[in-house]
Amino acid sequence: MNGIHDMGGMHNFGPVEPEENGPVFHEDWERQTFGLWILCYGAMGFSEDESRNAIEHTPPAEYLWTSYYEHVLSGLERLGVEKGVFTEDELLAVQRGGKGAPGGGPKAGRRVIGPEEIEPMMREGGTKHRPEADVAPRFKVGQEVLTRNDNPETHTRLPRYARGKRGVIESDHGPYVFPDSNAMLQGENPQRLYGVRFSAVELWGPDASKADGVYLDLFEPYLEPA
Amino acid sequence: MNGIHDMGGMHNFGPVEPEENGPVFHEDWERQTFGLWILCYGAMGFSEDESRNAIEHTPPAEYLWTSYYEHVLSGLERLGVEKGVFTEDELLAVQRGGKGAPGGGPKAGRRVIGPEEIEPMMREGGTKHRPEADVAPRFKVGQEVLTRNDNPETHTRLPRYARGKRGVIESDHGPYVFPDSNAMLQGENPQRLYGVRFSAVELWGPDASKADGVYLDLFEPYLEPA
Amino acid sequence: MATHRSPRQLTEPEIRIKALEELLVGKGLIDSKAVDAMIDLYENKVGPRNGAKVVARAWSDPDYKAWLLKDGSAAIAEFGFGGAEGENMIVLENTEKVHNMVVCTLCSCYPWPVLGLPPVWYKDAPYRSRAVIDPRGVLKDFGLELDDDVEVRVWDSSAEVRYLVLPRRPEGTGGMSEEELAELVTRDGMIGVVAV
Amino acid sequence: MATHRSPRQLTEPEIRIKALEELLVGKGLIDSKAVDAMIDLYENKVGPRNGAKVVARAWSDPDYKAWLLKDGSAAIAEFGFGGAEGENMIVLENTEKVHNMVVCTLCSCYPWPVLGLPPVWYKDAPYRSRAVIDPRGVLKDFGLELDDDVEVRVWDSSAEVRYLVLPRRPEGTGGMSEEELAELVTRDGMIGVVAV
Repeated sequence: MNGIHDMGGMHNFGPVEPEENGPVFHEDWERQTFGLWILCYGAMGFSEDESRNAIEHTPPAEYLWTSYYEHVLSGLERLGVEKGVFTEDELLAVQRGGKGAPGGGPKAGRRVIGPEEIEPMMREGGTKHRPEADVAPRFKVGQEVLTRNDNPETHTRLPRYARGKRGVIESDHGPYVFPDSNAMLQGENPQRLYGVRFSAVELWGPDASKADGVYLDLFEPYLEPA
Repeated sequence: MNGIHDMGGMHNFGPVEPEENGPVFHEDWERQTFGLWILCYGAMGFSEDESRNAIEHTPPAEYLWTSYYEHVLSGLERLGVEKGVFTEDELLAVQRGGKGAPGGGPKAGRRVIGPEEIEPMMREGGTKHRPEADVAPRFKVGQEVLTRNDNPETHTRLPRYARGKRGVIESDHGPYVFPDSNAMLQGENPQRLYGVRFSAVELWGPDASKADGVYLDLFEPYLEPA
Repeated sequence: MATHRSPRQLTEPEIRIKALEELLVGKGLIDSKAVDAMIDLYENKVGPRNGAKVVARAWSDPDYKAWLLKDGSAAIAEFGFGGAEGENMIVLENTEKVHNMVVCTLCSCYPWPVLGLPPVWYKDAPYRSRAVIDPRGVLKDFGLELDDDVEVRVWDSSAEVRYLVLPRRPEGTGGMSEEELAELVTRDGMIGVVAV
Repeated sequence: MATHRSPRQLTEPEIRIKALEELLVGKGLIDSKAVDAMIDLYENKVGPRNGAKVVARAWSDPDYKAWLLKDGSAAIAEFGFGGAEGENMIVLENTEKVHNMVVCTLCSCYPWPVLGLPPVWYKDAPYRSRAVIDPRGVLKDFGLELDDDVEVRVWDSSAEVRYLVLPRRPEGTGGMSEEELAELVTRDGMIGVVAV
């Protein structure tokens, strides 16, 4: 999706405001949103790709007007409804001080994660590397490639600024879960992931610094031989 | 400027909401904003290119959150300060019910346009065509061209979606005032303006309709031979 | 810290425009009556009825149509229409095989002398973002479905040329006068988002 | 009509998160104590002090540094750091001639096990939009000016690999212990927006 989240290369957002020793959370609701969010992966039953996709669907004006954890809230509300965990009316009712219906959603029978499980669960993580997947590389390190100029309305991890651009394969990370499929519930569909270097001049034109480059990790379906 | 105004090709803004017989203005303040805006060209002394540039500098979140005539308001407030017609403090004071200082700005001595002048003035208009400018065309109708992939932080009329793309010259409109220069107060610097056709496939990839095309009027400095 | 990300509070536009006008009038730069005259011109005098007359003439008079397609500005000036935001006009003919539609993705350029001021949707993000990447989807929003073999031409009016679409003349209008035909012509038809 | 363009009124986030948690707890899907444990883990236990230890070791031990640059995930796991959002780590060495900085333009991917959760600016539009098109301008915002002949490498972490920058060891730290060195290492240095 060519959404507002895909903001690499845009101007006029103002200067970066460094904050060297800020707290991890600035508001209590941010703290709560973070904690609940991560647990919702299991409780609602969605993947990271689905989570990103939901967050990206925050309406563009709202995306720019609100802060990061509000995007997360927006994503969680969207996923809860999509996954059948609750209805929008139910959520609104609870916001207004009412009660939600008991049960609901495909994960209602799932075992609830307890506090003592958190640290081991997060230290374990869940890699999306799929070294066992049988996908031979189409490209090799040092090869020139051209990124495709696709413009899917669905989730993708090829930013607009890097489409239709010439780069060089710098590394082959092996097979990884393909977000474009996984976010759409079309399976993991592992694809080879490559580190690709683009010169700043290729991305931004002749006025860019000759010395500089941008590196992106790109899935094989994003690439063509140059 | 790769600003939020450059929104061609973005997704997720929702459906178009047709309004077949809506009024020209929906609110009184819109009406007033339109009328004042057009008179400000003369009263503050700015060009259409400067006006567009000022409107584009509306902060991105505000640009999406507010409506068209609020962008215009934002542009007028910015230009009034930039042109030295009033100060920001003065404007804020008047918004709070105070009074502005008399006079001010480079155009203070200018003749004020009266109501009877409006219709002839607007019927006259002001073309930016400069047929007398001595700029020989670099390209000819039927020729393939490649748009440049420049990313200026300043005003330009080459949208991002049409950069680094291959098109065909369909028409030569002759020399026109070059907005990239004029908006920056660097003079009219007339440049040849061409109508250029791009296939939808070239712009949006192989999934686009094979039959369709997008036409843009592009200034010669935006183009290179293909 | 909590608020550093919050957007700046915007003053109501009613207050902003009132202050701006008061300030400029106070400085002797603006005559309020001229503001009213400007509004009146574009609210009550200049509008899509102008374009409709041009289209009806083109439907009725083959010579005029040929002239209109060859030199839009001159043929339109025949009616006394011209000037601001329409100094350099090109007219695009819709046919059985070609459908034209006009957008301005960067702002909202629009041919004022023949269509007046643009409708809200023309200035808004949904139309400006989608018209170039999904013109057939936008046309569906307006209720128009085109066959795959019709060529859609989207005109992104990115410079100072302004475009008017000459819609196809509806079937069964053979006996109509120019005035009657003009009644059939809609603003949206001349932007190219509907058929007439 | 007047309001059809107005943005939808957003409920306060305090109310939204409270309702969401209440709803999910009520449905028996979430244990509130687990939410607290999750917050505690990333607010108090996992943070940039982890990454600082890794960097200090690399500064002190050439063999460890070689391993870290060759197999980031394994060398970092030596400290017991790993897991969510850091399963697949690559460490980027800053040198006299190469400066690395990390961004995620599409969301805000960040190596949690070594740096904790990202700072506000890392998730915000100014950094995400400018880091790839104007990295030197962004570095100036952070107070770092690089010579023209230093190669700036911007890593847009667009997939599941996470990046940690190994800053240059400051001058005059020859006699320092690993623990003392770790004190010098900043979060921003490991994102690559400042020198250490």
